[in-house]
Amino acid sequence: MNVMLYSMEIAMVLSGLGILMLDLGTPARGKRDLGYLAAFLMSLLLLQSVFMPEVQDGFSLLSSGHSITEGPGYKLDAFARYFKHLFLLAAILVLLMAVDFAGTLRARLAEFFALVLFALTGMSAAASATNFITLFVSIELITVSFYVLTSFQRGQMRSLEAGVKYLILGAAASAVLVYGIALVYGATGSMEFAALGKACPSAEHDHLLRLGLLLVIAGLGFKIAAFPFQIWVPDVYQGAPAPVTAFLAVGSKAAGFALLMRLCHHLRPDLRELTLTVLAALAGATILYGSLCALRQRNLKRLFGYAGIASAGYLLLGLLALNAQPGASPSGAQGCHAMMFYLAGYLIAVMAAFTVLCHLDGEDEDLSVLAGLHARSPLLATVLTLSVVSMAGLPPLMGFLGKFLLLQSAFEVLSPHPAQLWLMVVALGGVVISLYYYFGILRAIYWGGGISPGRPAGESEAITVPPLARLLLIACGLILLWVGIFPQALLEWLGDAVALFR
Amino acid sequence: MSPLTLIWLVPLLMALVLLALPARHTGLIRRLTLVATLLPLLASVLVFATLESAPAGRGTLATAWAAARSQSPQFNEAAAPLEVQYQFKYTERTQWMPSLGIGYHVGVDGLSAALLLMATLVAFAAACCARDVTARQKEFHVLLLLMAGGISGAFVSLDLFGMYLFHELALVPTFIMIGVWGRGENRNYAAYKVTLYLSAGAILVLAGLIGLAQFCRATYPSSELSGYNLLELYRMLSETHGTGLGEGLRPLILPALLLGFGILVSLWPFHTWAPLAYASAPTATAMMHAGVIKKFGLYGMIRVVLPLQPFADATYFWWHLLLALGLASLLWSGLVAMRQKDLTGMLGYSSVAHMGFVFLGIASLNLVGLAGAVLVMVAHGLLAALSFGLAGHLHAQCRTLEMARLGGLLREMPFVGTALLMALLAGCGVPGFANFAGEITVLFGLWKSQPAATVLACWAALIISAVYMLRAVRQVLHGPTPAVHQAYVDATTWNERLPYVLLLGALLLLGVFPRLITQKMNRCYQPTMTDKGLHAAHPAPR
Amino acid sequence: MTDIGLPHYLVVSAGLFCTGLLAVLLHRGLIEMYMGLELMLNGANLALVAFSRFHGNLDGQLMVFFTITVAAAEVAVGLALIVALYRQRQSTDATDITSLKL
Amino acid sequence: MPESLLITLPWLVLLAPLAAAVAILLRGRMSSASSAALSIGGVLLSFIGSVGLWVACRGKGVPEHPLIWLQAGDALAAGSLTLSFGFKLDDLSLWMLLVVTGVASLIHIYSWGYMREDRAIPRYFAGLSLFTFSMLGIVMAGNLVQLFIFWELVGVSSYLLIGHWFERPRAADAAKKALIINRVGDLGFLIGILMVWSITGTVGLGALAEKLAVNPELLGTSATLAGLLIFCGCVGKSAQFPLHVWLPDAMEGPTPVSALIHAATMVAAGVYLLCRVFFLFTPDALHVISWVGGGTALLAALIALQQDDLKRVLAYSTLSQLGFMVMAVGLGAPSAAMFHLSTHAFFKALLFLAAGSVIRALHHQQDIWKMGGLRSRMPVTFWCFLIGTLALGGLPPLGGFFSKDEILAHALTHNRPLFAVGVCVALLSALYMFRVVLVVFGGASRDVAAGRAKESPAIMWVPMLILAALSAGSGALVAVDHPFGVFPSEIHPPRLASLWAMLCGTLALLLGAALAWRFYRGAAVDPLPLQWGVLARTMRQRFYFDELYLWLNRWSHELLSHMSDFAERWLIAGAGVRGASGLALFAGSALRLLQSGNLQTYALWMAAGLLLLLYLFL
Repeated sequence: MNVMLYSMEIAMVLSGLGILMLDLGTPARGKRDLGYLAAFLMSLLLLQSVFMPEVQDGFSLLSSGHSITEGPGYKLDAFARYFKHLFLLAAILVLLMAVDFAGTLRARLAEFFALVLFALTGMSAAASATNFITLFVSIELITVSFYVLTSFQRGQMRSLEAGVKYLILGAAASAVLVYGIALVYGATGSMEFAALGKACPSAEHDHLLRLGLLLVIAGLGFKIAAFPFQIWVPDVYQGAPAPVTAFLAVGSKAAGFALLMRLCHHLRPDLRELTLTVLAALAGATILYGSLCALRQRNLKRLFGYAGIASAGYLLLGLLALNAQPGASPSGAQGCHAMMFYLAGYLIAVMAAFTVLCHLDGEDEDLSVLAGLHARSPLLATVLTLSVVSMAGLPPLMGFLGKFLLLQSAFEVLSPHPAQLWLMVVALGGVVISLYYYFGILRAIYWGGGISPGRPAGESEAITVPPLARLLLIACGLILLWVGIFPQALLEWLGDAVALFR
Repeated sequence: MSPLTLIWLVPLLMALVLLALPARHTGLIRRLTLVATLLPLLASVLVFATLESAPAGRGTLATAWAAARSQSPQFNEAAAPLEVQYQFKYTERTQWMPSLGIGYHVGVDGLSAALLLMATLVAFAAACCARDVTARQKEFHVLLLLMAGGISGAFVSLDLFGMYLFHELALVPTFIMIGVWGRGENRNYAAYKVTLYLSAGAILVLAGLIGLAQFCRATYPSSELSGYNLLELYRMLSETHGTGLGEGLRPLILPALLLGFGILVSLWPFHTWAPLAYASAPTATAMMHAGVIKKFGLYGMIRVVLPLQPFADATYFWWHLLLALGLASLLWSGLVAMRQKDLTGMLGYSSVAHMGFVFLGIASLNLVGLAGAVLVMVAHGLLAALSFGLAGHLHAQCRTLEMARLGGLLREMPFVGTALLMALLAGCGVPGFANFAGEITVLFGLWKSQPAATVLACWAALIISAVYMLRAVRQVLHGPTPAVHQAYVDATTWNERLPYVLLLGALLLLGVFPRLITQKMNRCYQPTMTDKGLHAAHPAPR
Repeated sequence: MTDIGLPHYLVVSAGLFCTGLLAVLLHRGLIEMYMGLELMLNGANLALVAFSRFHGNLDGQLMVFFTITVAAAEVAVGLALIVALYRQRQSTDATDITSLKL
Repeated sequence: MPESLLITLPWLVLLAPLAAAVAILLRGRMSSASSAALSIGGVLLSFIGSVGLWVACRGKGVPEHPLIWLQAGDALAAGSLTLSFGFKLDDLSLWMLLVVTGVASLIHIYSWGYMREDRAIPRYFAGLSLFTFSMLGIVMAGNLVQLFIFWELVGVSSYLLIGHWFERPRAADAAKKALIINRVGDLGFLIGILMVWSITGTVGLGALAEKLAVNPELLGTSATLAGLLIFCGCVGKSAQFPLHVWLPDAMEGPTPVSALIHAATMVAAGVYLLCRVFFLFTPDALHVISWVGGGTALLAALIALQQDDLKRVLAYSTLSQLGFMVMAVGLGAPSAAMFHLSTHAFFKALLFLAAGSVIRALHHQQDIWKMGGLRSRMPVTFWCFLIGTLALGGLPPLGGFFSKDEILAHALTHNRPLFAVGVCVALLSALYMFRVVLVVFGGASRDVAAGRAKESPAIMWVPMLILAALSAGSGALVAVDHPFGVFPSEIHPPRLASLWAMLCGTLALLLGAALAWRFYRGAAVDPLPLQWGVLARTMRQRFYFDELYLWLNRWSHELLSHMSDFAERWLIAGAGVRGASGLALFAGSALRLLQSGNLQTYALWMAAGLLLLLYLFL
């Protein structure tokens, strides 16, 4: 049994616990440094994993020299490794954002950082899950840590309310998930995803399996905020503190999609037919719901919530490609390839946007908070513009390539059966509708709030951005622009990450 | 490094340089912008001039200079076979996204060289006319350079993905420019309307391109052909005669592309954004948009949709539809222009009407009509830029463009008045200007296949355009000067007059020597557009 | 009397699951909703144990261990949250906490 | 004349005025004297060149060297279009060159005197030169498209000249009206060209003539239609019956402009076009043309009788004489038409210049009933005006007699009713011309300004004397055989017919003069309205054509534009765009209401979603 296989998760948990221990010793002033420490540890882990991958599978204690990447319910392949790096990057950005955001969190900073690390552990475990037990455990680890994180600002009613809502609905979803797992286990007799590939002995087994599968998809649907289960997103995004919302929007959604990808990969051809129709319906409805609701939205966080729902819809399009052809197929790989690229772009854009939000003083994040931002702080304005335009999917930024790849794989799947034309129309329409609210943000920055260009911006004071955050923002902006124009490096890296599906 | 890369790269790099400059050096910023638009202009003039003698295939400024002197077309051994077959010059090809099969591939033939020259000239004129922007010049000039670089790149790129990407660069700048520096009270509505219309058109085009690429990969599963390269698309179409374009969603590729490009160019039912946008945009943006960015849709139609014609749709249904819509935009916008009270509103609708001519030229499906369409595109680009530039100057002086409240400006401002008079006369097709040459060629081209439509087009070209243009001249330039008015300042200094003189000169030069363009146009080989092929496919009525 | 087979257990677990679900939907109090949630989880556990017995391998029971521990964690965190809410709002009624909307 | 000179001379003749116009425009603030000198120099250069060409090439014609102007479609295929720029100089165009440049030079010199105190002389002379360039372009055009190009340029330059005093609303409106109505005519002309091109494949005049000579039935059924469409161009430019309303309003421009454009050259271009493409017309096309010409002549003569404005009388008289020429072409006698065109150019220019000197002397007073008794005060102008009137009326030794009677002879042999119309027009012409002579120059001066009128300076009456001599001597042309080139199927009328025509013509002149003497000798006010009542009033109101066209326009063009503007604002922009975006925004706000904030409803929505999912996909 190769212990090193789980070294990344172990490292994350140990550093979380370490932070908690250190918290006893550090004086009140030093609490922020814990955040920097946590971020530093995670970046160490990230660098190690990127540049020295053989540490994980190289010197396995008992095995005969060749690297074992398999464990019970756990698999560390290029696909999992890519997602782990995504989650590590997200966690680092959230930790640094939380340090600057510490002013509003006030008490118990160490617990905040520790919980972020625990949630990170859950996500990286989810990336490697190959059986339902690991799936359930990782999902629950993420959810429970987010219960606490969303309600972290005890003093404010909003945070508590968000926490409670997320708690009740999250618990209901996980109950549905467990029941689904039970039925699938009942039908296939084994917890492994691979078991889904075998044929069912009898008809009612098959019927049970279908019901179980639908319930599992429903449970995961809650995580990725797909249409019927996205009702919690706006309130929780608005109530939770900004770093948590960002982490929730990116981390838990990516974990949900990683699990769905692995799950769909193992499905039997007739099950694939079922999931194809289900996911097509979900995708169309999610895009429509997310785009339409955001049109009239004035609150920034809720706006990003609805935008997140819409992007979940687009990601589901990628998932369709996986289910179109039986077994491993080039178009399936292309679908996942597009999803993973889109997730990377989405992560950086959301993190940049929320970092900017943290630095905007303004209790209720209404659009008018952004008024005159171009004058008050050109850096924040430019980075927010870049992230919004990338989310809108306009060239030459990363988001455009993500959406382009998704549309390409969706078209690959849909062109043989013209009946699915409505989905293409909805997807294209969604992009156009989304421009309305994304450009509403641009309008708020550059000429919103009745600030005519002539009026000197001196009245509303300039925002000073701390040096580390400034560096972070510039880095995010540059990544969005650079990868948008020269994506070849990332595309190749994704190429072998998707080898599993080809 | 082919001169074409230089043409679109210089403005974008200068935009980055300007970003670094502090905002208070407005003079320096304006001069740098002028330089950043002048260099591409000179390069595109050189490219246009030496187009015949330059060797097909890879070419740099040095080979262009040598070709210019030697006057004899040399053979360039490094040229790729496809580039030689389709006579693309000054090409350059590098890897960009090999795993997606998308490469950076630029090249120019008669059609794109003419449009490129017009684009860079209008960009330079727009940079000169950006003088009337007083607030936040730095951001304005950065966005203007972004637009100029983007559209030049779109005209030279032979890779459909690159062409799309370059064109989309202009979307966000347009929104911000109309919103921040726009005119009139409903500029917010105008900004949103323009952006949503253009992105809807662009997304349709993207869907069409993806479909096309997917069709290419389906017919050539083995080769690493990506389907986004234009030349490979031509080769594939001529080899397989588009057999696979029938099943699945593929019959929708042609209409999607046609509709998408149509929306980008304000085809009739989707044209309401154009007049509103040009009326409320600042001068430079209106010049760039009405003059150049609008022509991308037409360029795309000629480059991508026209070669699909004989295969994708044997019944010519879509082309008859395009003809009908083109005729509708010609007549409808002309008639609506007669009722406009605002000068820029009238100019906006007249530019929609002129686009009607180009649609007719394209829908006539023969080389004569196509040559006319290109001529009208180039001529209208110069004319729209000139008239919106002058309208901008008038707006700066009289604070209003309500035609009823203006009058007798020919006496107040002799230079600007004469220039506007010549622009409006060129608009209604007076010979000597390039518009007439283009319109008459389109009419000749169209008569063969659709005599009835041509009669209506003649009526629109001669009568309707004369009525609204002369009505504008009568109200704005002629007649007694209005009672209440302060002294209007005419464009006296040279750098104020330069853009107008340049544009007028180009209009007159192309009006007297349209051969400069048509000669290069005929040389540019349209894969399926040989007259024999077309006439066989499209029998003349008699 | 026929011996108790797998379907019987499934019916009971489905019954438990549905009653839990109805409890969550109908009750306004947060605590009652929370009880409903636990009921749904235990319904699922019952199904898992039944299938594990029926299939003869222990995976199902292994899963039950994890579900129980997770449910425990959830309860701990949930109740702490509801207590904090009560201290803030003096009521655990779902209809009071509607400040985040639209 | 050496070969190379033969090639460059036509270019010199054509481009000299253009060079003058461009020089004046580019120079910006140029002094009036230098701009006048440039312009007059340019037109004189053209005149000398034309004389040289006429002398060298009469009978032989000049070899054609067309330059390719525009070439679309691959050259060899049938559908391709090759438009070239070349000159067709045969006897017809050479003679027309002489007439145009001659009259234009005299008028340029006269304008220098007439426009002395105007504020915008450079702009005036630039316009004049531009007009001369375009007119020469029409005369020398080698193919139909080139002819159409200069046809439009002539229209535009007349627009600029009529609207010279653009501050005056009436002048600006008149200019706009003139150009738009011209373009209505040009529409027909363009469609005609397109039709001819699509059938024969070429627009070159020479090539067309050969093709039709080889196969007369080439144009087949649409030959008449093509001919009539091209005739529309002439109707528009020469202000024939349906499109004649713009010429009288064009009198708003300066008088030399009226003289040059609306008497001698521009309006004659239409007749020249008919002669140039005479081989295209089929017999029944010619029949229509003759009746349109006759109708216009009669109508204009009637209207001229009751006009009080001196220049308007002359304008309607021009209309009537043009009708005469078009009738001549219609009767199959283009050389008679050209003969009358030449003589008419001289004496009508003379009449306009004389009218100009009268108007300038009376400080821009144009109403003839405010003049009178100018015979003694302005003797030279009086005698010139009298010679012009007699030439127009057709007094035997003068030019008008020969040209008009040749037309009447043709009318007699071919179309008796038209002969009657012709004689009646001759009578009416004499009547309204002598009415003007008697009212303006005879009797006592009816106004203080007329009392103090002085003779115009030499620079004005010298060109008038030259024109008087020309119009008197132009009759000699009858002696020259085929001065205007040979035309197919043109037969000379028998001796008896021409004698009989001469007799009737002279009789009509004498009768008209007598009637005028009886009505207008010493008359203080116009007696005709009292005697002829309603007929006089309708003639004074120009048969209400202006009102008719206004009504017609309002119910066609304006109605269409109102409808499309309404539909644009409400249907496309309103219902289409705002509707769609409104729907999306409404759907957005409706869906947002789902987020009621209540936890229970959320749980309910989730459960409902789950059940829906299961129901749909199980």
